[in-house]
Parts: sequence; structure tokens; C-alpha cells
Amino acid sequence: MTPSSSIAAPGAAPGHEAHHDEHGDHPSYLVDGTTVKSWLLTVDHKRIGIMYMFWVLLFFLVGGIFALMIRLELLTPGPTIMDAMTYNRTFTLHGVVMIFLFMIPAIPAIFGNFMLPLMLGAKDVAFPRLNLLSLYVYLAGAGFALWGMLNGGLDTGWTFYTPYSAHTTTTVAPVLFGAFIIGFSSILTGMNFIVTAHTMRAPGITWFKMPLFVWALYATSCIQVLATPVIGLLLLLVSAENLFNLGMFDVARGGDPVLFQHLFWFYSHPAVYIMVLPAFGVMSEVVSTFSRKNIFGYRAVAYSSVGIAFVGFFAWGHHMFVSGQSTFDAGIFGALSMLVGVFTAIKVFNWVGTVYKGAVEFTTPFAYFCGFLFFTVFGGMTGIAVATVSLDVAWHDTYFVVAHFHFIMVGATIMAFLAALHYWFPKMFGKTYHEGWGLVSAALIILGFNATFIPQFLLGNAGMPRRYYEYPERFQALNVASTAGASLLAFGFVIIALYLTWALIYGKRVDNPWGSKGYEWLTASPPPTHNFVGPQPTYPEEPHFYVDPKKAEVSDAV
Amino acid sequence: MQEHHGAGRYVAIWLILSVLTVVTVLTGRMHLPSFGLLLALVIASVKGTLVALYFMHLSEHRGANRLVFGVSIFFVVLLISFVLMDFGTRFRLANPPGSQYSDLQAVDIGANKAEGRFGGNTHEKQDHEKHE
Amino acid sequence: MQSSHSASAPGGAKLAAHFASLDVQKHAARLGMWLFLATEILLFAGLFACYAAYRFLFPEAWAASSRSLDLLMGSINTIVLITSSFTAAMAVHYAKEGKNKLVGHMFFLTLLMAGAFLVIKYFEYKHKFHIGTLPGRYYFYDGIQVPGAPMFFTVYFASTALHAFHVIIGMTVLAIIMVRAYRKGDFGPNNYTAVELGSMYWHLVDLVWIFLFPMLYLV
Amino acid sequence: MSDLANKLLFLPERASTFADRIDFLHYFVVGTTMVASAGVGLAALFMFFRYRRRVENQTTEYVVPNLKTEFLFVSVPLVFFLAWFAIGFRDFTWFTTPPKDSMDVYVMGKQWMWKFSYPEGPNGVNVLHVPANRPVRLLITSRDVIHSFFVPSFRIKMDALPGRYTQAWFEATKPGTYQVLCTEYCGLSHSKMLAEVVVMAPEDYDTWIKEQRRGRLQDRQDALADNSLVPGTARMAEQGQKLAGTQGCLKCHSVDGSQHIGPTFLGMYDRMEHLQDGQNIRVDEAYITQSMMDPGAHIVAGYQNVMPTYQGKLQGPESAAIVEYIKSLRTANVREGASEGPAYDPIQ
Ligand code: HEA
Ligand code: HEA
Ligand code: HEC
Ligand code: CUA
Ligand SMILES: [Cu+2]
Repeated sequence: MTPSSSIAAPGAAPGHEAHHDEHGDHPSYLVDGTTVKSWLLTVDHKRIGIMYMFWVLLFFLVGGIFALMIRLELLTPGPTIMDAMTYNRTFTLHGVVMIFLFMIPAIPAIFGNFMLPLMLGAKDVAFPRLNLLSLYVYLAGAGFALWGMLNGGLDTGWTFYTPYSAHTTTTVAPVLFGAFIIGFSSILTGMNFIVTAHTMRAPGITWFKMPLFVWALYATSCIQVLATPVIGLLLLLVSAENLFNLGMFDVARGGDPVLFQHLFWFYSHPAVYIMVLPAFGVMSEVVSTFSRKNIFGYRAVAYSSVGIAFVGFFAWGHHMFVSGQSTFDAGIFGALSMLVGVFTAIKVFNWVGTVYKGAVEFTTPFAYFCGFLFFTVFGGMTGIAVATVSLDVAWHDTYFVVAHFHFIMVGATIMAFLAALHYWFPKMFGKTYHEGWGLVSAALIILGFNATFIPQFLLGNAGMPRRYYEYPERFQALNVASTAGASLLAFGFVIIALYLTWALIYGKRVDNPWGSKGYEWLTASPPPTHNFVGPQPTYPEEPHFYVDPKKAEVSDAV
Repeated sequence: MQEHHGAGRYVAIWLILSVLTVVTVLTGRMHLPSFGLLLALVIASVKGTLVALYFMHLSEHRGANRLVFGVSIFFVVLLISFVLMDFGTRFRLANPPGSQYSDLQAVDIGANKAEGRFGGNTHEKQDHEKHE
Repeated sequence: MQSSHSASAPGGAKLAAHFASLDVQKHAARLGMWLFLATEILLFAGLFACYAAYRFLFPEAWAASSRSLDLLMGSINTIVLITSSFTAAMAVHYAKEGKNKLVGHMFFLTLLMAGAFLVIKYFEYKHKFHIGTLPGRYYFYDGIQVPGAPMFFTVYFASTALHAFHVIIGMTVLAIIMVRAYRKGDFGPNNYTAVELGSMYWHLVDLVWIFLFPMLYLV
Repeated sequence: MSDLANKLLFLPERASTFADRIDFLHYFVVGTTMVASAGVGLAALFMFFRYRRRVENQTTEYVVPNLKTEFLFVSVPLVFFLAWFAIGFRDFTWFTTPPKDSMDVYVMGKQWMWKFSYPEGPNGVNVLHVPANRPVRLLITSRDVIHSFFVPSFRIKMDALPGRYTQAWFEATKPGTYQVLCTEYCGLSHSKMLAEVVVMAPEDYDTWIKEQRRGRLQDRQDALADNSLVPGTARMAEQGQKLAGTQGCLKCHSVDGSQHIGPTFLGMYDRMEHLQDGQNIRVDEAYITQSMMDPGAHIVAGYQNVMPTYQGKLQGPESAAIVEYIKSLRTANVREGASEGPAYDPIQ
């Protein structure tokens, strides 16, 4: 199968591949074995990705329900639907579920698992069984955490700051232990991806011919491997403190709570790049496909992923400007935080450059790309704003910070997640969804998102602290606006859930509806179990090469 | 891809490691005033390097493996040094009382003889109110 | 579809279907192991950071407390662990030559020394429980009366316990490989990855101890 | 002009020299943010219209940036960012180095109230009086967990760490009353840990503090305190007092120190209680709650096991209120007032 044959007829009716499952010689991974066991014990990266998708979406729903509870509670200044204790548990669980159960595994474990080997022309990831193990480890951790949540919950905020977390009477240990276990799953995935990228590239795919999604995953994986153990240890120490009074951060005996914060953010700041780098990777693929252009400045984008991962490790102290940390450290961390912004800016400008002179088709993934671009710049620049040391004195722990990170986590990462979901839906299931509904819900989500979180920036300016169950009345108007926006947002998600489920069953069969020239589209949709039938396809010069071969003149300028 | 060495090499490394252990114990016993810990850590690093290079065959492995090891050590150093910088330069009273970087006494954080935390810290509650 | 193992290459090594060649497979295994070891190093990094911070703050307490440890037992343990690391390295050496029996013997020696290490550690712990040099609020030792001393023992117990836990894991891994060497005896010049990775793990345990020893006993 | 900007950005009134200093940077950064994001968004939108796909499978030119472009991508943001950092860090250093002549006030955060004390008295709860136009240094500590002292109108914030001091300083520019909020999550009533700063004209302040030190106008403090700002705990203690009466606790427990059927509530909280079985136990929230729910679990030496269980008779908030009430009856065996140095009660 040559590349040209697979992308010959974009959007066309079912290609010959789509019928494989019927005559069964090279069945697609979806139907190759239909027993429950063949799914639960599979080592096929694609099936593992699909199983991850199920669970991750479920946890997104759970986290989203918590979010809506928060928003409802904040509708009025006083108690609205719950008491203070419940509220405190709700935002903690919202944070924990969204971060540890949803956002960190979301793109790498679903789309990374599915696409990485396809993009490298490999039959699987390097350690298929570890890959399966990571799923079960994740579920075990999630089980622990959920059990802890149901049996008392936890009210420390997702940051688990001591000494509060060491003394609260809520069930800290099971949730922390759950998060600790999930950390292993994250490490396993990361190791697997790194080794896969190093050893499993098909002949012809050199480092600088790898799709940018792979670069992004590679950088993400490095962070996962290097940062996760530190929080693992920290979670153990806090559990030990809570259960047995180990005393590592015990103030009465000379311990230092700020040390805890250093260790926490040593992981959690790089972790925000675990959440956003894969999103950047997805968007590099999406923007190439839909503007039918090679990425403008491929190397710059690739290097900047690694650059972000690296300097991301030097910025953790910017969460602690007013925590009693030294002025000197604050200066260093403040300055280093700025560097991350520069690397991100490189990416942003290169994406815009990719659209330049392209041939843009405005589809649902591209709609999300537009939203993403705005949110990333706005969210990222407000990140720079809070990294500006003197300004953070006022903004720290107010709704401004809440708005900043939702802008970048919901605004950037979820937009990318949704774009990936729509972009690769045909790849994963061989079917397509209804474009009209896609655009409607994208519009709803982008609108609802702005309505939810822009008021929160203003709330933060006005001085509303975060994690507030009750608030002074002067903040109510903006809170009502935010809650209204959140309901719009939720509505958008419900529509997506409906039409995608519909498409899963009744969707039109397609092979490569976008005419994409990404490497993953070289094989059939859905791919056969071993990704390729027959000899390995040869890979074109680079992914996303849409130049007319007849007049392959290269203009080396802007 | 990997050469095969005789057992002699491992024996040699083992001997060096043992000797270094004895050396570090001896220098440690001398309680050298300022650079004692430093010396001990240097010796430990030498030992660690030997183990990594020869017992773990890092010297023969591909670049990627060396990079992984190097980067992880680098991040350990990064973590420790930024944290220490913080303690060394922050507002003195924000350090744990009783520590060498704080002007407050340990009793201020509720330590007293009766409760046997630090034992008999003889500094009673005293004139530390006037921080200047 | 679940055929991750298929082709069998000469020398007993199995080539999983998704790898290009045995060489690549070995490289992948090693790289994976190094990455795993990197996570272990960073796991201990957290404790080292706690150690460094508190030692920086309470140098006198550190000096006094470290002198209350039993240097002799600590030194013996260091030598024991280094020697066990040596035998583990020898196991890889013999595995490459296909001398499976010797591989088993070497790992057996390693396990023996690991056991000895734990026994000595046990006596050290017991003594501490007896005299009261315990973490945090459990501290009741009258001998050292400096602020920060309980902190030292918090760090001491946290790090040695975590290390001991790694020793136990390592012992389990080595025991499995040892049994395989004795029973199946299929290690050879082309098939010693398991031995190599197992012993790498063991060396890491040793490596951590090489740092913990001076940090705790020789401040 | 800057008033308009303040309104648009919902910034609160600007009432300290620090606020004057940083607000300009605030407009600059937020303004650039809006311009940059709108710019990037519009550029993408424009290109979408300009470069719409016209035929299916349209091919495109191969465009790569030259070095100059890439250099521009890097340097433009970098210049902005570094400039912000430089200005920001200069102001931050200014904020973390109080002037030599500033007046000290000790601030202690405690679940869930703020205590203020002046080196030579007086002490106060939840209301901080300061003079305008004089630098004031706050030495902030906490008695239990981390809190954070935040005055939006002054744009200042600093965490209160248990068992040690952090510092923050400000110079208020106009008399008035400004809200203080706790911005570090500290448990149940985190959102009710409010207080206020009363900025007085310097002369008024001088007379005020003189009167306070003479100790004559003790209750003046209460008169000044805004009732709506009385912390939740105070209200809870009140409620607890009522409950203790209606639930019959006071039939057996006195509140004046005299022994009755049960031990007195006065000073009960935080004391070491000697138990029948020879053990000692510190009376804390958990123990008090347990005593209500399962009185037989620990019997105080010298008393009978006659206390009925209140399991099922008291709701969670009710028992919490009673606990607060008992806590409010603590005696002076715990050092009070931040001016004595940071005292830390580990919440066991
Ligand atoms: C995906 C998650 C994510 C990402 C990517 C980021 C990205 C960044 N974050 Fe954010 N952050 C969080 C998630 C994230 N953050 C979370 C969860 C918290 C709160 C944690 C908690 O306390 O609960 C937080 C909190 C947080 C704080 C602490 C605030 C406080 O508590 O006081 C700070 C402070 O510096 C900060 C900074 C930054 C910076 C500098 C970036 C940078 O990486 C941003 C870089 C991007 C850009 C700069 C945009 C691109 C730039 C351009 C296009 C250039 C524009 C052109 C010109 C200037 C001409 N973040
Ligand atoms: C990835 C992370 C993530 C995501 C996606 C979100 C999403 C949202 N978050 Fe949250 N949030 C955090 C991470 C995240 N948050 C963190 C870390 C904190 C800090 C916690 C702390 O302080 O400790 C926080 C805190 C936080 C607060 C502050 C609470 C406080 O400080 O008191 C608020 C308040 O408005 C809020 C709101 C929202 C809203 C309205 C959404 C909405 O975007 C949610 C919209 C989603 C839905 C409504 C779900 C709809 C889903 C479906 C219908 C299912 C679809 C199903 C299929 C396709 C099968 N979040
Ligand atoms: C019938 C008499 C009686 C009533 C009514 C009663 N108690 Fe008690 N209580 C006792 C006695 C006797 C003891 C000491 C024995 C023990 O520890 O159980 C005691 C012990 C306690 C203790 C432990 C005191 C300490 O110093 O260790 C607490 C706390 C307490 N009671 C709270 C309450 C509260 C709150 C109520 C009301 C809701 C209440 N009690 C009602 C008799 C009573
Ligand atoms: Cu005190 Cu929040
Ligand atoms: Cu950060």
C-alpha cells in the first residue's frame, strides 16, 4: 500500500479496507476477537487506548459533575445547595479527578497510545504488556481514590498542603495512595513512549521526520518519568504523616511546610506541561491537516516541546511567591518562568504561520483549533502575568489564578482533546459524525467557556479568593455570569456525547475523510490488529507534505 | 555490541569500592569541621560513578542511556540546590525556630522538656520578643 | 492477535513480533530499565532534598544524631552491600558465558548478603526503638538535646525504610532469576537480558546506599 | 484614566503605596495579553478567510520560515517578558524589604480568625487599626495551619506559617475600612476568616492607641468591630453555649471551674487529662467529640461512667458548635497573643 493510494479519495465512500472485517482475512482491531476477554487482556495498543478512552471520559463526567456542583453552590453568596464541608470536598475532588484521573492520562493514554505506533510505523509500543499493566494500575489507583472519596472524601484542595492535610479528619490516605498508584501508571506510559520513539521508528523515519505529535508525546513522557516519582514519595510522606505522625513536615519539631510546597510543585509545575504538551502536539497535526500545509518551522516546534519540558522543571517556585519563600528564589523562578512563555510563543506563531498560504477547510477540529489558539495565548499570557512576581502578590490564590489555569487546561487542553476526538474519530472507528452538530457544539463550548471563565478573571481582580464557600455579596453578579456560562458549556458537552455515540453506531463509513497526509493515515481506518497489512509502507519525505509534486518548487521565505 | 570482559575487572572495582568505604569511614571518624560532609559526598560520588559505569555497564551502553542517567542526576541536584537556596536566603524568622538560620528558639514552637521533644532545651522563653 | 511472542532466535532469546531485531529489543529493554532506574533515583531525590534541607538548618542536631548511630554496623552493612553488588555483577558475567549454575550461585550469594544486610538493619532499628531515637513525636531520647534531632530520625527512618523496601523487592526479583538459572538454565551469550536488568536494579539499591551511608552515619 | 481602567478590570479601590506601584504594570500586562490574544486570534481568522480551501485535495506551497522570522518569534515575546519580570521583581523586592522606620504589628491567623497585637498592646481580634501614610510591617504567623493575609485594596498578601514569622509591609494612603480575607485554604470556615483594616488619620491613630494602652477603653474595640465580621467560630461558640444548656451538659459540667458530676468545661480544651486507666490524653476536638458520642471510651480519673451518649441526639454541626463552645472556655495556660512570639499548638 503506497501513501498515495491511501489518501486518494478523501471523504469518499468506504474504501476497500473498511470491508476487511467482513471477509476477515485482515480484520480491523475492533473486531479481531469479540469476547470480553479479548478486550480485557489485550496487549494491542489500540484496544488499550480505547479502553482508556472509556474510563477517562467517565472520570471527565464525574469531574464535570463536581464542577457543576461548585458553580451551583457559588450562585449565591451564602449556602446554596450544600454545606461548607461538602463544598470543600467537592472542589478537592473536582481538582483531583480532573487532574489525576482525567487530564494527565487524557491525551497521552488515549490518543498517544493509539497513534504513536501508527505514526512511527511500528506494530505496537515497545512494551505491550506494560502498557496493559498501566491501564490496570490506573484503574486500581482510581479505585482507591474513589473509595476514599465515597468514604468520607477529602477536603484539602488538590494541593494537599501540610499541615492541614496532616491533621484533617477526612480520609486523606486512601486518596493520596490512589494518586500515588496512578503515578505509576503515568510513569509506565511515559517509559513506554520514550523507548518506543527510540527503538521502534520504521526505516526512514528519522528523529526529524517524526510527526510533531510524537515529539510532543516524547517531551511529555520525559516529564512523566522524571517528575512523577517525586510526588509519589511526597504523597507517601504525607500519608505517613497523617496516619502515623511520621513528622517530616511537623512544624512543632522543626519541620517546614514550605519544603512540602517545594516538593509538591517540583512535580506539579512540570505536570501542567504533561497536560498541555500533548495538546500542542495534537494541534500541530490538526492545523497541518486542515490547512493542508507542512508545519511552518517544524524543527522550531519540535525543539520547543523539548525546551518546554526542560525549562518547565525550573519554574516551580512561581507557585510560592508569597509562601515565605525567599525573595532571591522568587526572582530566579520568576525569571525562569518567562522562558517557558517564549517556547510556547514559538509554537503559537508557527501554527499561525502554518495557516498562512494554506488551504483551510473549516471543520469541527479546525473550529476547536481556533478556540484553542485564542485560549492558549490568553491563558498562557495570564500565566506570564501571574509569574510577574509583584503582580502575583495580589493575584495569588484568587479567582484570577483559577481563571488562568482553566483557560489553559480547559481552553487549551480540552479544546485539543475535543479536536483530537473529532479528528481521529474516523481513524479509530472508521466512521464519521455529523459535521453540523460538531460545529454547533464547538460554538456552544467556546462561547460557554468564555462566559464561564472571563468573569473569573474579573473576580480575581476584584479580590475574590479561591476555595471560598461563601463570599461577600459584591462578587455575586460575576459569579452568576460564570455559572450561566458553565451551564452552556455543560450543554455543549452533552450534545457532543449524544452525536458521537450516535456516530459510533450509525455513522457513515469513511477511511480518510480529511485527506490527511499524516503518517497514521497511511494505514486503513480502523487499522488492522498489527497496524499494517503486508510489508511496511514506505514513508514519504515528511508527514503532512501537501506540495504538488509537479511543481515542487520550494519557497524558502515568508 | 557489548564487549565481554574478564572477571578481574569486577574484582578490581570491588576492591576499590571497599577501600573507598574504609577511607570514608576513617575520614568520617575524624569529624572534619567544615568539609567533612563534602569529602564524604565526593567519595560517595566516586563510588557511585564506579558502580554505574562498570557494574551497571553504563560505560558500554548507548548514549541514550547515559543521557537518561545524567539527566536524572542533574534534576536531583537541581531540586536540592534550589531548595537550599531558599532556606539560606529567606527572611530569617521564616525558617524553623531553633535552626541555625532562625533567631527564634525552639521553645517558641512549643518544644519543652516535659514533652520530651527536643529534650531539655535550656533556653527558656526569653527575650526573643524583640526581634531586631 | 495477542501474539507478542512468536519468532525464536538462536541462542534461546525470543524476539517479540513488534521489534525489528534482537539487538533493538535488547536496546529497548535496557533503555526501559534505565528510565525505570531514573524514576527510582528521583524517588529518592525527594528524601535527599528533605535531608539536605534539614541538615542545612540543623547541623548540630545532625552531627550529634549521626554519632548516635552505630558506625560499625553501618560500615559492615556498606561492605556487605558492595560485595553483594559485586556478586550480582559476576552473575551477569557468567550469564554471558552461559554458565547458568554459576549465575545461580552468584545470585544466591547476593541474596544471602541482602539477608544479612536486613538482619543488621533490624538490630539497628531495635536498638533505636529501645533508646528512643525515633521519628518526630515518638522521640524520647535524653542523650541528644538539640532542636532538630527528631527530624534527623524522621529522615533516617524514612530513607532507610524506603531503601529496605527496595532491598526486599530486589531480593524477590533476584530470587526469581536465580530459580530460572537453576531450573531452566537458558541464559547464554544472546540471552542474558533478564540477568542484566535484575542485577542493574540491585546495583541501584547499592548505589542509593552508597549515598545514604555517609549522609546518615558520617555527617 | 486609570480609574476607568480600574473599573473595567474590576480592581478594588487603590489604597496603598504598593497598589500605586503595581497597578500600572497590571494594565500593561493585561493589556498586552488582550492585544496579543486578539491579534493571534484575528490573524488566524483572517488567514482562514484569505486562504480558504478552494478545491478538494488542493496542494499548497512549501513554506518554511527563515532565520529572521524565527528570531522575531523568539525575541519579541522575550523582550516583553523580561521587561515585565524586571519591573515586577523590582517592585517585589521593594515589597519584601520593609523600611527601617516601619511600625510593627503582630498578626496571628488561627482557625478561623485573625488576631492583631501591637508590641506594647493592645491585642484585638479581626480589626486592625493602622495609621495612614506610615509604613506598617506585619509579622505574620499562625497558630495551626497555613493561612494567608490578603487585603485587596492594598494588593498585598502573605502566607501565615505556623510556628514562624513571615513579613509584609504596606503604607496605607487614605483613611477608611478595608477588608482582609484569608486566601490559603485552612479548613471548614476558610471563607469566613474575614477581618478588616481600619486606616485612621495619623493623629487619630495616636490618640486611639494611647487610649488603648491606658486600658480604659477596652470595649471600644468591640464597638468598632463590625458585627457581620465576627468570625464563624464566635457564632458557633454562642450556639454551642445554648446547646450545652438545652442538651443538659451543664447539669453535670460547670463552666466556672468547680467540680460537679463531670469535669468542668473551664480550661478543659487542650489540657492533659489523666484517665482512669493511667493514661494521659490531651483534650482536643476529636476527644471532646468522642466523649459526647462514646463517653465510656475514656473515663477521666475520679469520675463515674455516668455520662449518657449523645450519639444520634446531636447533629454534626451541633456537636461542632459545642466543641467550639468548650474551646472558647479555655484558660490562659496557652500563651495568647502574637507579641509573645510564635506559639504553635500542633493540632494533634
Ligand atoms: C495545563 C496547565 C497549565 C499550563 C500550560 C500553565 C502554563 C503557565 N502557567 Fe500556570 N497554572 C496551572 C496550570 C497551567 N499553567 C494550574 C493548574 C495552576 C494552579 C495550581 C493551583 O494552585 O491549584 C497554575 C498556576 C500558575 C501560577 C501560580 C499562581 C498563583 O497561585 O499565584 C503561575 C505563576 O507564575 C503560573 C504560571 C504559568 C506560566 C508562566 C505558564 C506558561 O507556560 C505559559 C506560556 C504561554 C504563553 C506565554 C502564551 C504564548 C505566548 C505568546 C503567543 C506571546 C505573545 C506575544 C507577545 C508578548 C508580544 N501558573
Ligand atoms: C483538567 C482540569 C479541569 C477541568 C477540565 C475543569 C473544568 C471546570 N472547572 Fe475546575 N478546577 C480544576 C481543574 C479543572 N477544572 C482544578 C485543578 C481546580 C482547583 C481545585 C482546588 O482548589 O484544589 C479547579 C477548581 C475550580 C473552581 C474553583 C473552586 C474554588 O476554588 O472554590 C471552579 C469554580 O468555578 C471550577 C469550575 C470548573 C468548571 C465550570 C469546569 C467546566 O469546564 C467543566 C465542564 C464539564 C462538564 C460540565 C462535564 C460535561 C461532560 C459530559 C456531559 C460528559 C461527556 C461524556 C462523554 C463524551 C461520554 N473549577
Ligand atoms: C449525667 C451527667 C452528664 C451529662 C448530662 C453530660 N456529661 Fe459529660 N461527662 C460526665 C462525666 C461523669 C464525665 C467524666 C467521665 C468520662 O470521662 O466519661 C464526663 C466527661 C465528659 C467529657 C470529657 C472531659 C474530660 O475532661 O476528659 C466531655 C468532653 C464531656 N463530658 C462533654 C459533655 C457534653 C458536650 C455534654 C452535653 C452534650 C455532656 N458532657 C453531658 C457526665 C455528664
Ligand atoms: Cu485561614 Cu483560610
Ligand atoms: Cu506552575
